[in-house]
Amino acid sequence: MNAVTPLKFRKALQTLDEHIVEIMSDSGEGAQKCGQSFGSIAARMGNGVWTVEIIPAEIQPPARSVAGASGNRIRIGSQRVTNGGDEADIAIAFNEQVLLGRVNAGELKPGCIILLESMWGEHEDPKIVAQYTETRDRLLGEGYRVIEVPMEHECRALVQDPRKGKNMFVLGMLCNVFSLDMNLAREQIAFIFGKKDRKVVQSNVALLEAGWNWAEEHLDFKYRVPAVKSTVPQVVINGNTAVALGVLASGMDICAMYPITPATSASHYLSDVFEKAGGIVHQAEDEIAACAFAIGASYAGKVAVTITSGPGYSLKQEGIGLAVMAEIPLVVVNVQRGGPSTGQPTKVEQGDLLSVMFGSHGDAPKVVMAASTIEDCFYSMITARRLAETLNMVVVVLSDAALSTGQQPFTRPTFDPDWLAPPVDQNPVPDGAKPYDWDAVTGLSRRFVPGQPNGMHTLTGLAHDKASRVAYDPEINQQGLHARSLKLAALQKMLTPPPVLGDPTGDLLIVGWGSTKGAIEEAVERLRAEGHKVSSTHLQFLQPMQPGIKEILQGFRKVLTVEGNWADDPRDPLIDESNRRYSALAMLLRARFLVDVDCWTEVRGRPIKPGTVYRAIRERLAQIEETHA
Amino acid sequence: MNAVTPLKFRKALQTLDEHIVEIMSDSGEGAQKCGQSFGSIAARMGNGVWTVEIIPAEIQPPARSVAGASGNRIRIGSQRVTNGGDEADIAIAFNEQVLLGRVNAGELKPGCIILLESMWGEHEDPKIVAQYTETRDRLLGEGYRVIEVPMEHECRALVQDPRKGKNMFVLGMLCNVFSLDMNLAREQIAFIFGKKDRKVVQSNVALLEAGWNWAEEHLDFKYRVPAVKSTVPQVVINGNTAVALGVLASGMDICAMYPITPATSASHYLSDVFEKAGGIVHQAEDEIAACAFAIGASYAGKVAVTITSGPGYSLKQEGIGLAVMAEIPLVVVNVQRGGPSTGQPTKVEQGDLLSVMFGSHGDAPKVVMAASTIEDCFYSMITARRLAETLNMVVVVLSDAALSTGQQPFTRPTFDPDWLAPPVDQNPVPDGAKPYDWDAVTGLSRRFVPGQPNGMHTLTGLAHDKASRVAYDPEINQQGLHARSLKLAALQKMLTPPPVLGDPTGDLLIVGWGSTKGAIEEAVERLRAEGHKVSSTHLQFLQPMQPGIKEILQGFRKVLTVEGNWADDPRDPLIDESNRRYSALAMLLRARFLVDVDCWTEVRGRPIKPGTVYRAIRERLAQIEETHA
Amino acid sequence: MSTATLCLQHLAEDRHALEDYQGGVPRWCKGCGDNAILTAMQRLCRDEGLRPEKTVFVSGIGCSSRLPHYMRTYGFHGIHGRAFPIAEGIKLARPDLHVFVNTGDGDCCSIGAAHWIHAIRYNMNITVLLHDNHIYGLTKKQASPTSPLGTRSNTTPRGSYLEAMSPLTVTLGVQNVSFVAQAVDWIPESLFQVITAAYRHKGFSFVRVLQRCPEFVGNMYEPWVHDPQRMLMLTHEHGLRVSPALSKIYRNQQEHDPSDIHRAREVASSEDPIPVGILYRNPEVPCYED
Amino acid sequence: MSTATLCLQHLAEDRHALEDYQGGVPRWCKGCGDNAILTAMQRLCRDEGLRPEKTVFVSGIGCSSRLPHYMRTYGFHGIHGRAFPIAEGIKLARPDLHVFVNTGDGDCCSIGAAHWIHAIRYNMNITVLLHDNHIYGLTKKQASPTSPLGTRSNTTPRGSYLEAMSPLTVTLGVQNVSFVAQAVDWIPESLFQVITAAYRHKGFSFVRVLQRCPEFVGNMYEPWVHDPQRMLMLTHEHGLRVSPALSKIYRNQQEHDPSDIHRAREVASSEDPIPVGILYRNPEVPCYED
Ligand SMILES: Cc1ncc(C[n+]2csc(CCOP(=O)(O)OP(=O)(O)O)c2C)c(N)n1
Ligand SMILES: Cc1ncc(C[n+]2csc(CCOP(=O)(O)OP(=O)(O)O)c2C)c(N)n1
Ligand code: SF4
Ligand code: SF4
Ligand SMILES: [Mg+2]
Ligand SMILES: [Mg+2]
Repeated sequence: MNAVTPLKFRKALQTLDEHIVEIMSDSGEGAQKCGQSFGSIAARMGNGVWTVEIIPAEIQPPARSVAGASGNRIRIGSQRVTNGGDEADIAIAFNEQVLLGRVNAGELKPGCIILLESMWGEHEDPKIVAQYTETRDRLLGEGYRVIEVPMEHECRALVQDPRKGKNMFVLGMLCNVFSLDMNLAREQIAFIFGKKDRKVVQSNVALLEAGWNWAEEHLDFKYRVPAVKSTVPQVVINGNTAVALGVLASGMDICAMYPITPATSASHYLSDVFEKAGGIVHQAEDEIAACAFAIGASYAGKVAVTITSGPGYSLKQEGIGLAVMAEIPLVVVNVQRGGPSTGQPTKVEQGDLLSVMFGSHGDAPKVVMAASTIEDCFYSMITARRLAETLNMVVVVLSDAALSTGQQPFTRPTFDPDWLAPPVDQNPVPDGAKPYDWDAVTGLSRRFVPGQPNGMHTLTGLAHDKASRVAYDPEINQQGLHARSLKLAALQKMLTPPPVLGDPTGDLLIVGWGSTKGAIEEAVERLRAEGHKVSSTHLQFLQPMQPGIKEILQGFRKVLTVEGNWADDPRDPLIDESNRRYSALAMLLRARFLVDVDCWTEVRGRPIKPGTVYRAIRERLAQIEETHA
Repeated sequence: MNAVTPLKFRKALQTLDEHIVEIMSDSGEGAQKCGQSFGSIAARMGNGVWTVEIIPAEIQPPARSVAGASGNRIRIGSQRVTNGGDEADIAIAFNEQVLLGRVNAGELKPGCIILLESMWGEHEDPKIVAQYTETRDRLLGEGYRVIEVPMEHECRALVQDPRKGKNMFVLGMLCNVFSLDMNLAREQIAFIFGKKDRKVVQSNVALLEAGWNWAEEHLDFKYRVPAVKSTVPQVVINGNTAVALGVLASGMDICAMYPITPATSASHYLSDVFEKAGGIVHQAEDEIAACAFAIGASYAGKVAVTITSGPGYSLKQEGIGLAVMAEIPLVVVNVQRGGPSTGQPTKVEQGDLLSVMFGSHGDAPKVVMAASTIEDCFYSMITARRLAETLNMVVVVLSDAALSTGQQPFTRPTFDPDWLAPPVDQNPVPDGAKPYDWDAVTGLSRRFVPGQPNGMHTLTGLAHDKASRVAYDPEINQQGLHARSLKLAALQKMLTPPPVLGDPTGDLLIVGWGSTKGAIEEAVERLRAEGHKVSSTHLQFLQPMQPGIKEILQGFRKVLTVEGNWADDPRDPLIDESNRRYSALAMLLRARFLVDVDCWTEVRGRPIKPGTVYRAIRERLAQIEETHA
Repeated sequence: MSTATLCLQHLAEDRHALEDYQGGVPRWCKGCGDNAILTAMQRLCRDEGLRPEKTVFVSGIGCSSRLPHYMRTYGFHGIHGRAFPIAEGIKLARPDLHVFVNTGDGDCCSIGAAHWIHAIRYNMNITVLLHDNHIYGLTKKQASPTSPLGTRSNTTPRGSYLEAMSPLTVTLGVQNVSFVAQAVDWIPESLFQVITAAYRHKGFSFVRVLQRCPEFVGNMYEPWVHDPQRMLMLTHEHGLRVSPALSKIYRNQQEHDPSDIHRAREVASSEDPIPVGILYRNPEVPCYED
Repeated sequence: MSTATLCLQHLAEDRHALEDYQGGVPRWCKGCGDNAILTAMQRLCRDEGLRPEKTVFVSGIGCSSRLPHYMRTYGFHGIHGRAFPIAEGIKLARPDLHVFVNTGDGDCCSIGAAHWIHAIRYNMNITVLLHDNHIYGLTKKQASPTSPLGTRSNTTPRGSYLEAMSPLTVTLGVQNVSFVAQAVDWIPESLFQVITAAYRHKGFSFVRVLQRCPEFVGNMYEPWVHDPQRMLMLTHEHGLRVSPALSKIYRNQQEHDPSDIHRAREVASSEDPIPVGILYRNPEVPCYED
């Protein structure tokens, strides 16, 4: 049958700038481990890598189900890779159903190569055989190059339970196809199964080599994605791990949390390292308690962190307001997921910006930052802790489901003692000093910590005077709101303008924040290469906003934000400028700079693709070019 | 001693357009009852009236304390009175300390008349005597006309416990001074003490008359504030009572709440009337439960209401998001108080607009209305219930501490059966109908209610398709957010532009929302009378915004919002356009219409005075007139 | 089912078949105890002849809280921890509806604890099933309040440091408690019996079901599953009646009078053997909605 | 007090006078039971020699929660219902601090119920005073979970329809409970004794103080105040010891062994006579922070 390729041939080694691989299986079959290992090996060879988890909706979805695909997308390149890219160039599937899920979602490039487990064709259950052949033939019909691979059959020769071994066999195939260093592959296996006994390692290495050999014999293609081995040590971790390491590096040693997808894994990692490094993760009874617990710990002299996602953040709104009012330093991480309400727990969205800025009742000014890369997730925590402590303020760091599970290599941070929190001050408070000696210009005041002689006072969430006495005087209330708001201006003066990618002037400026950075910049660079006058800038601080933004906006005919949250579409019959609901950042920019900032957004629960952004920008450019033609 | 006026003289009857009276005592001495009665009598005579409660900070503050003033400000006029006005024209104080509180707060007009209880001058405690004389002399020195009145002494002749009777004696004095109808006064007393036995009524009438006589003999002034008795029946109630009556009139019969100042009294009133009218107030264990309880009740076929204030609203954010996501009709009332955090529980602020609009995580579109008068508090509830049910949406009604305790007469609403909710639909659901048959243009879908045959489905806060099945498909998520957002546009198309007070064009337009309406319009009318080109408009809907606003803004050189929330002051050294934090409405208008809307705000925990607004506008007008001179 | 047929049907007092209560295909792991609870629920609805359209299953968030999706009745899959107040609102607005609550040990005993305590006080006529698998399932293995001391989880890698909370003793400590029972997913007959008694009790009936989670707590209950003598059947004329067939297997039985709250509290404290049956019942406690 | 003197002072193990613990002038109503609790607290600090700067009083919102403002120590007047988690965070971060919690019956048993239950589980070394006046004071008279059946309040104008919840039985129903006691504001001597025992107990010590609120519940406790025989003094060598003087007045005494939890639960259920003393104490329960 013509889908199977002839057995003998000569291979041409094809050199590629980049390639996107997808590996999918039923959950529990280890496609994820395979994908991550593949990514790590490539990274260690010096390739740019970005891996995206393919997560099934259920904990244990039924076998061979379209919605049950579990695995990884790995994008490797010769250069740094900043996002998951567009459609996949090659797919490896452990059964045809999980494959279908990805095909239907439009995740595979038309006509791409598909390596498909062939065992289902000989399954005793005729229904399964029918499903298999039907799907295979449909894909062939649609022009995909389906190559059937007897994975299980090949593995059975080496291990009792081939279902468990397949993934390393596939890893071997990939090493062959992408000409990866087999020694690194063997090290990787040793690393993964290191804890288990040598036998396990050996048999997995055997599977690896079997996969390599099978590919060498049966596949008529072989690629090389040139890599420049970086001279500095690299780490390959996901965004939640980066957050956890950042917490550690920042000197914060108390994390209060309540489990919630997709934020929890950060706390999992912390629970692990804290047990060695000292520090504690407190799993509270709910998010309200987690927030209050962190506030208590911060008040007592530390800076504590609480990590959550949308629904948990909504519950923390009141507690966060207390921290703002009492000027208790606090770091809050919101790993955004699809909303509103329970929404899409495992999917990415950028829907919480405004609720973070405005959600607590009354005027509750706080610092809001957004991490835009995995490396950023790490460094944001260090900045956040310092700002919280310097300003006696709440600092919220926004991450999201894409960053939390995405993996990317970056230069291993070299620890800097300055990152750490200063020791808790227990010296007597100077006579006459007050807990809220608000500086008239900056709103700043010194921090009082329990244990300091001469500093006794009662902190309160009620309106209070400089001595922290409950106050009913109209002027004092005005003064308190004034001081707390001034601190944001004081910080803003210390910030630098956001960098611009591309020329400082042109037809169109794209503005973004958070995890969309990689996709936006890739699209912009592509369009610039095509000669379009488009540039982009990405905001690290959403509140306060960095200086110099107005000047940047003024350099362009049109400004467009690209965001992963909701915005009404002006092409809808009922939507016009008098009722259009703008995306979060677009609204903030319009309000502050009175520039007619437009927005393009998507809430499809998946990372926004560079190609999608590319097309969206193209459309806008066309409009501009014709209006200005 | 020259402060005491000679005993015999001839009085001139002075006719006034309006007058502001303040009555203050230690709490428990009944100044509030006196003030409210005075207001009601005047209202029944046809005067315009606005009463503001003077509330002490503590439940039972120490006697004779500056912060302990309890009482009322009553502003009466020949025309309709829409706010509490500026400084008081006359003050009656049961002791000099509570008086001091008001003087220091700048609530009294310089040199105004003060009727002061004189007993403290002969008190056995020399400290008290000293305090008294010192204060009296200070005030005399400052030019106030202090008239010492032996209230207690006069009352002792008539009752055992003069401390309890004083307030009716003072009421009598006021009836004399303002030439009020003594028969109405007697009726009022009968009404108040009706429940008690006749003796009580009699002795209080005696006190009333004694007060009248004393004033007649000893005071050399007498006023008349002409009144036109209205032909239609009037009610005199405060904003919370109006909300409660509105709930009743709207046909909502379930209110779930958790006590919180200043919202609770609405539920108190409801608990009372529901026991007669049917319906139930459920005091839940907390606000989260109150919100969830109301959601459950609404889901089951009613439209329930939950009433709270800032801190409670923050706790409801997650639940409100669920109602938005599942499209369950729900009415939420937020009686705003001073924030952030516990803030100033008894004081007015307009600080929750943005948290109401954006506070729930993810995109959670809901209708947001603001009541601007006490009458509005009533009708808003009827509108809110209807909108919630027509749109299957959350409708939030904003009130505040000023409206909640302020009293004003308005035409008694004549009940309209159309106000009521339709009966719960229990007919079978037509075949093929889905619980979320989102209309492509309006986003609307029919409501399914448990008990309807053929309508069984499971409602969820997770992303779902038209059949309410949990959905992971990217397009379905996009579709759901789309439909929920469209409903706001659909509503907006049904709204009419806000009316403009004054000319449609001019130098300056004032925009406001909520309880500041009376003060703003009074200031604007005053300035217009002085020939300034200023107009104002007041928004009833904040989300969606009414149509036609852009056209209104365009008619003016400058636009200024006046709000009771925080905005940075551009005159602060660190504040500039790149970091200024605008007030809530100003930000929304700027973002939507790209008009350079400026804002003037105050967060002094008291109703914004027409005079204050007047001066703020004057300042802006001066700037405009010179820049355009 | 067409509208017409439906209406006709309602003229007669209608009976339903099991399928009439079966909704979407359950998405729980193989061997998950939730499946047994679902089956018992569907059987209850059929045997008690509950009209699907008059029945509402309310839940919070968690594996267990997905149960309403698998019933072909009305369902309210709410938010985490808030199933109780939602159910109370439904019941108060519509006393004519049969209201059930399915909740997890995290949903009920952790984030929902305040609502749980107060739901007991309100004593509305609601039937509650606590799917107690001693772990956070949906969020992939974190310790819950009912996790035994030393449970290794993702937030307690070295083992949890708190004794497990007993939902039974807590419930029995709250004023107005009117019905408390315990069952296990692996004895369907008594599970069904207990749930039926709970449904028939007028008031807030709280049933804790020990539910196996093979995915994350593995074979925690295997010793009990395999040694019936480690189960303690609480028998009583007004309580559990163990069938002769079952009695052959579960010989460890004890007469327990559900009206004695002090005894109930003592029995409730026993973790091994595991008591199964009705610990406490007091039909006298007034219902909030009355 | 100048910094210099302070430092000197700390060289020696310093003792403080009562004034050193007295903060602002209390703003409670005349006859409010909170005053008695405040006095007991100040006396405790003095007699146990707690350094003001090492002592933190944490509270939520309510009349009772204002107590920290009247202590000249560190204080954290938090938000409604959240005193427990705030106190836990403080204690975990700074085991060297003496942490007290003052909370009301609404603050603790209503909005704070989940935190209360779990605080008992965590068993951190914190001393808790529940100012139980059976009403919402600060918000002006709404029923609380501990309001007796039939209490007329602004939200229950015809009288409340629920039996009062007993904070004692609830607390005793929670795993890890380590110290439970009851006192009344009108017997200062035993109030002080109980608080002292609570402070000295290593773990989460829960003291319920029956507190009079003349403003809103008027003379609810007058019968007990005037008839000492309606008070039940729980005496024990490891519990309350009633002084001879006091014994003359409170003759209704009963030996109660604080180590017996079942007895404790029974005694806890008694509302008349009112038990005063230590109901339960278990020094063996490990503390979370260790
Ligand atoms: C406010 C909020 N916090 C946290 C979560 C995440 N979450 C979902 S289910 C769950 C706990 C599940 O455990 P349990 O209640 O025992 O149910 P099970 O899955 O074990 O059946 C958590 C923490 C959420 N959905 N919402
Ligand atoms: C989130 C929130 N909800 C409600 C309130 C209003 N509130 C303040 S104190 C209180 C209850 C007071 O009762 P209790 O806890 O018994 O203390 P008490 O005043 O009786 O001492 C309430 C409901 C609040 N401040 N914050
Ligand atoms: S994780 Fe556990 S509880 Fe959840 S479905 Fe799987 S087995 Fe059941
Ligand atoms: S209201 Fe009651 S509790 Fe509050 S201070 Fe007054 S007496 Fe005390
Ligand atoms: Mg569980
Ligand atoms: Mg109380």
